[in-house]
Amino acid sequence: MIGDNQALLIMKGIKKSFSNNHVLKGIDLNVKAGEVHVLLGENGAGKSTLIKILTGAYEKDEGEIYWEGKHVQINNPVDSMKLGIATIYQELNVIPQLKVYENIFLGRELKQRGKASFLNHKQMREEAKRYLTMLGQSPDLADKQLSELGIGQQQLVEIAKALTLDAKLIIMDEPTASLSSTEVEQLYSTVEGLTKKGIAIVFISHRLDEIKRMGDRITILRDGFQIDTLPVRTTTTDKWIELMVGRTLDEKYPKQSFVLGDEGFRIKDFHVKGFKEKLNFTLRYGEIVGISGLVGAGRTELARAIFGADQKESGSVYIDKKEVHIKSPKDAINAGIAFITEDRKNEGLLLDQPLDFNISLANTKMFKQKNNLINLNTIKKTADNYIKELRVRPDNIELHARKLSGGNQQKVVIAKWLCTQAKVFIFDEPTRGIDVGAKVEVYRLMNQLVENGAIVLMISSDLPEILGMCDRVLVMNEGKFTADLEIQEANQEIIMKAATGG
Amino acid sequence: AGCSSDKASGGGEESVTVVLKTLSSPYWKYVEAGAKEAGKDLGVDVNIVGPASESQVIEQVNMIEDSINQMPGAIVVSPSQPSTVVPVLKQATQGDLPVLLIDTDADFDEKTAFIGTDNYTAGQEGGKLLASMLEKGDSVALIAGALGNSAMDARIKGAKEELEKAGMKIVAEQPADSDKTKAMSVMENIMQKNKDVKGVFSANDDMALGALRALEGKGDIPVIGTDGTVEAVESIIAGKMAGTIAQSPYDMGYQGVENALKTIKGEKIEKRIDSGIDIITKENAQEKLEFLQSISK
Amino acid sequence: MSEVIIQKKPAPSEKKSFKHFLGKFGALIGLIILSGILTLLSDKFLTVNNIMNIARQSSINALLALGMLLPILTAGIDLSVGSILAVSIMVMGIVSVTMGFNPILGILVCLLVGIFFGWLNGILLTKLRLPHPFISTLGTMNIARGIALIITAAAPIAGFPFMIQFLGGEFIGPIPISFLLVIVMYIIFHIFLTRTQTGRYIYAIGGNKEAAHLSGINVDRVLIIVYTISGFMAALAGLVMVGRVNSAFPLAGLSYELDAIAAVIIGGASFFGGVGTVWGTLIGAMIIAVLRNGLNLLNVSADFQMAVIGVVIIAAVYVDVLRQRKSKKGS
Amino acid sequence: MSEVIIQKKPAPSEKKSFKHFLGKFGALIGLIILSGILTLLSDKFLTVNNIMNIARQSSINALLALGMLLPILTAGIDLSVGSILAVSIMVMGIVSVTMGFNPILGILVCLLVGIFFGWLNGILLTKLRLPHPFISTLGTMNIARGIALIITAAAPIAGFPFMIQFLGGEFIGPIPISFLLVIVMYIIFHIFLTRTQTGRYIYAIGGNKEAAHLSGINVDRVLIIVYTISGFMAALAGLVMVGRVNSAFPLAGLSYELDAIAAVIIGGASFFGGVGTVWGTLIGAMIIAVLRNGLNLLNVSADFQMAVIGVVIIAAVYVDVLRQRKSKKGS
Ligand SMILES: Nc1ncnc2c1ncn2[C@@H]1O[C@H](COP(=O)(O)OP(=O)(O)OP(=O)(O)O)[C@@H](O)[C@H]1O
Ligand SMILES: Nc1ncnc2c1ncn2[C@@H]1O[C@H](COP(=O)(O)OP(=O)(O)OP(=O)(O)O)[C@@H](O)[C@H]1O
Ligand SMILES: [Mg+2]
Ligand SMILES: [Mg+2]
Repeated sequence: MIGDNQALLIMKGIKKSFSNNHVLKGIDLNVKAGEVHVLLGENGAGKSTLIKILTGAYEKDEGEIYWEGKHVQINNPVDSMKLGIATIYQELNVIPQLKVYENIFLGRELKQRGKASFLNHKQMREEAKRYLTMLGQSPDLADKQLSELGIGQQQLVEIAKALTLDAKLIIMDEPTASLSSTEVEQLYSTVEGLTKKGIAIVFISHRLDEIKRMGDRITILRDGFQIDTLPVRTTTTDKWIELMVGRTLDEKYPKQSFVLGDEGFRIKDFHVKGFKEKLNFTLRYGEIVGISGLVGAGRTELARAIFGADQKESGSVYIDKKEVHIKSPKDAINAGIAFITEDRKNEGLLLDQPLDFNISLANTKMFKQKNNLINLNTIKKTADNYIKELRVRPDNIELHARKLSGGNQQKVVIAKWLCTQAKVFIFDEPTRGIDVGAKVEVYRLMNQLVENGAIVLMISSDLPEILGMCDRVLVMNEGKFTADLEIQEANQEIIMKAATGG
Repeated sequence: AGCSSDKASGGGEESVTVVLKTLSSPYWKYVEAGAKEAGKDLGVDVNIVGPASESQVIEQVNMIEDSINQMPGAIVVSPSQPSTVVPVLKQATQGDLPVLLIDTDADFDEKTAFIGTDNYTAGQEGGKLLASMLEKGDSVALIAGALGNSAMDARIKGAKEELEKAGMKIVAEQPADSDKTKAMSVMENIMQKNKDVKGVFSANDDMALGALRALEGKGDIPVIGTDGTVEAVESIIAGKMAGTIAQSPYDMGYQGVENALKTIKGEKIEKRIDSGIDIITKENAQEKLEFLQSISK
Repeated sequence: MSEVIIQKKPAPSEKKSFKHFLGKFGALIGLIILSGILTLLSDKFLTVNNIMNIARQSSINALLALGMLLPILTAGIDLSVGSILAVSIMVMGIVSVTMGFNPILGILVCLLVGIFFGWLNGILLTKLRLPHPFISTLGTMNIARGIALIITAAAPIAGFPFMIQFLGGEFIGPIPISFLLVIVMYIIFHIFLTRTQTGRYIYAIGGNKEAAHLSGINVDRVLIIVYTISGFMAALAGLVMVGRVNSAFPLAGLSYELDAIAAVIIGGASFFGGVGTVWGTLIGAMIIAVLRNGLNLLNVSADFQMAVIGVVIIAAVYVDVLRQRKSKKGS
Repeated sequence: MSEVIIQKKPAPSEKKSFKHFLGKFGALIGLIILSGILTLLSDKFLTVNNIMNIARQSSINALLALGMLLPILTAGIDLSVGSILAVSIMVMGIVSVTMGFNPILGILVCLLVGIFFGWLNGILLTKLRLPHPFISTLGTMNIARGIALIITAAAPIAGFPFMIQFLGGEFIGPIPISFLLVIVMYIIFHIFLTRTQTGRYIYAIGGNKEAAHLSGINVDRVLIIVYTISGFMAALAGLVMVGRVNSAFPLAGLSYELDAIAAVIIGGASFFGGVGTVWGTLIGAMIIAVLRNGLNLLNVSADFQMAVIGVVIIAAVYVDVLRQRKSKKGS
């Protein structure tokens, strides 16, 4: 394949290590114009690192890059942009203080004709609206302050940003991790339009169904090596998984059913600021309940209000039929609630603290000795257990969270909340960015939690996951529930219909 | 003599260390010039140190400590906050190191001598001078330094007493942190309220010059400063500032070193030496200026 | 992130745009209240004469604060402005008074010295990769002040030619030229910050440096520009100061950085970068100047002045906090 | 099981742990280099006498910096420490000298005043929701200094009883008690920050306030504790100062906040919070003290001292930057 004169991009023998961690041990990649080239690999396999080398965000140790047949040096992000490479990084790179349209044109602002030094805000706003509409968003979004947006919408802004750059190659590092199916559909058609114009896409995702749908070729990374590059259409997902993790997966959704028990958790006449209706639902022991909906439906807001992160307007929360009064996350945790937040970077992790610090954070008092000092050894041991159980790589609890790959960071957030030994677990997009193998571990953990008498509520934009793991699904649209379905009576269409308000 | 000519450490019998309140203002530069000149005239090593500003009190104590550590023949100190230097100076005299104070006295019995004039007297002279230019019952404004700067506070106190004794009305007393620009603003603001101010006393010349600037074109309002800096004297010659009270900083520096050397040699000296006060007005300004220029080439 | 608002916002109405205005210049209410109180307490406060006084007195800090806004917008700080001011005017004094060169040359040299030290701050921060501008500008603060003292042996320089005194000392009618300069500079900075690419990059870097870098922004270049401008503004403020007091002295501008930073923060900018406007900064500078003026007018005794300044700083900002909280509740 | 073999990390070897050590206290290299140079330049530098001098001279700033570390760890700042120091010792002077009460009562009152003003900072920040501690502590800085001036009509107080002078003035053998106090306090703070719940929460809040809040941390409570401790340390530093100079004066501690902040930052803490250690801070304080002492020993003139201090501050931090860069490259 290499040396193929069709190739837009060739990366040859790329090596990179961080300290003693040899991440890339000689990767070859070639991307043709007009194709969707998928990168697949476990969390920490080095996908994002490879991308960052290509964009000039990281310096490679060894290897060569050819662009349209010419050997190129890429030293910083500007170099790669000049070549025509646009990138959507895994971690959102937005400026919260700027407007949406300013974010979209960041780094390549439009200038006024004639007065070259002044910006043309009007034109940028118009263009931004065009791109947002193309992605199925309301054009009003363009004038919002970015910090007002949820993670999903921020992701869409990033996509719009990449589209404005007149690129020959667009890299998308897990663009769909926080999008729901509607937005993903929009993305599919956008991508289709792009490839028709001969634009190449490098696409990273852990959602196999969407790879199947969109991808042309797939390159699989494992253990720092490029294992294989295959055509997507003629190979099976099982094959990919085998190449990726070195074994076959028995089942992607290890759903276990338990005897349905008593009521364990309930919200009554719960009024969240800005919602049009008061909400009610009940969770029972032995079941996993999912909440589905479009980006911005208000699922996260509901969870935050329950958890005391935002002030609710009115309403009450019951655990085991007893009312609990929650005014702050502290109250919630004391009442036995855990809330796995969707935004790991801003709401979950202390990026500059080691993993054990992060994991013990929500339950520090558990590690107090008799003399009130914290027992650092117990923390280390406990953290080490979780890290092993969730297969965090590298499994070094002294590493700062910043140095982990996105998926591994997500696992650390989960570990932090498991460590609280709570009674009620609210998971908000828990498997965001987690690879197929590790997802199974997370699902098993959920089963285990339910088995051990915990209540599990899972907010997810990943429909197959909802259908695969939940016993019941609530669907939300614009701050109200539009459906409450037993899983047997639910399918993609029904949920989507309810999610869009119909 | 001569046994220790280690330049870097600067210690030794025949050396005198002078620790001033600061070295970054004209007034203290004159003290420094006097001390240096004395060193040259008398053939003695003189090390002159001082913190970056008068408010760095503990820094000055540290400097005294470090100086003592180098074992000079005698130490001459001008304390920023008189009481603060007492413990460390006691330590020095216990080690038989003679201590002389200049400019500002401290309540410290073991000192060999104090050379200077006190600021309170300087303030009184300033007050008298200003009063002599005004009529009984006139309104007067006072521009003070940063509150808590004891030298400035004493000057204001002295001036205020004399002015009140002479029947003047003090209509404003405001701080300007020894900053010329701030003094100008403060004076402007005072004039908003008290258009009838007939005279101004300022605790130093910098502030006096700032106040003067604010009074330009407001009629003939005498401004009296304190210190006798070149800039002030030039202003007096030009007929702008009315006068200033000079505390002979150069003489203090010179006499400080001179007497320190005498002490080292075992001569007996007076415990209190008055370095004198100059009242500078238009009459004697020119000759004063020539002197100042001769010492700060 | 935490203030997620789901409600559809109403069409931009009159009411909204006034709110918007206050949102931008929240400290304005503090300034109005403060001025109101002073008007009641002193009949001299609200006179043309006194207002021109305040305008003139605020100008040095207003210019320094405007320069300071830029580093703060990038989540940095510039401690060296007071020292840069001093070294710039001392050099100018040497050139145009001691050495007697053309005053225009003096002014040019003054501004160039400011630009140089500002640029040095930028270089230290970006090329030496010092961890935070607190370090680099603390270093420069000492170096510049040291040089100001060394080159003149701590002596002041007076007797500047008219041309140099023009900016800081003259008037057009009752209006001080220094205040006109302030207004012009604020307008220029407003346009610079809102309408030019570099201006927007300053906000972007303050908001998320990493994202700015990955978006292809040359972060180092922008930071160097930012500190250079701050140095330039310090020299310009020095020029006004010299015009005002007709002399240059090496301790000029001592600890002025605190007032400048206070003006910027009172004006609503955030230390964490990305948030702040020139108009807020102007209001911050005015609050400080009005306060000082009022204390003098009321002849508040020196010891009480400090305490009152402290209380008013807190109160002025608290008014803004209350307003924001209320407007959040109301929406 | 997956076949991914992540290289087994080597057992913590000598080399690694030394690197680890330097990583934690990077500024140490700067201190060593600086001391080396001074030893070469002055034969008085490396003497027991002089080292004890440095130990004593550094103690006030070391205590203030230790207090300052806490706000900085939470991404805050405390500008009021110098003023709190002043008001605490003036009140102590009034109680134990002017009014002649028992010295123990004087010491208690001194510390309580510090605690009160620190607590006030915390309350202003959290309950009034002022946007940044720069504002609240700038306010308190003025208020506390004003009170220090008012209550004594700006006059200094001297003649403290022995018990009060004990901490700052006495020795055990050649070792100043003030330095022993410093060591004890640093050890206590080390344990506090690394081994207690509140200590860890301080890092968490500085690292990510939102995440800390969502992890059930009562952020306000921790911040109030942080500023209260900083106030307490200011009073304690004041106690040492009074012992050292046997007097209290209302301008004591003027602009000490700058040195304290510099010590913390030179010691490797980050203004953005969450990063910093007590030992780094101690080294930062020592660098400043050694530098000042060395310049005095070398008789560097005051104006040059300023410039040299500026250069050394930058150089000391730059050494650490170089080391970090090298260790990143080399690994
Ligand atoms: N800045 C860094 N410093 C040190 N190690 C790093 C850094 N960035 C990444 N790594 C390490 O490099 C490895 C690969 O990370 P990378 O982010 O490329 O993985 P990934 O394949 O994108 O995983 P994911 O699917 O979780 O996003 C991980 O082991 C990670 O710990
Ligand atoms: N009707 C709406 N119009 C515009 N924006 C909206 C609307 N509803 C919600 N949003 C935006 O969506 C976000 C709130 O959604 P929230 O995060 O609670 O939803 P979610 O269902 O969890 O989706 P996400 O996947 O984005 O987290 C806010 O940023 C809000 O501004
Ligand atoms: Mg990744
Ligand atoms: Mg959500």
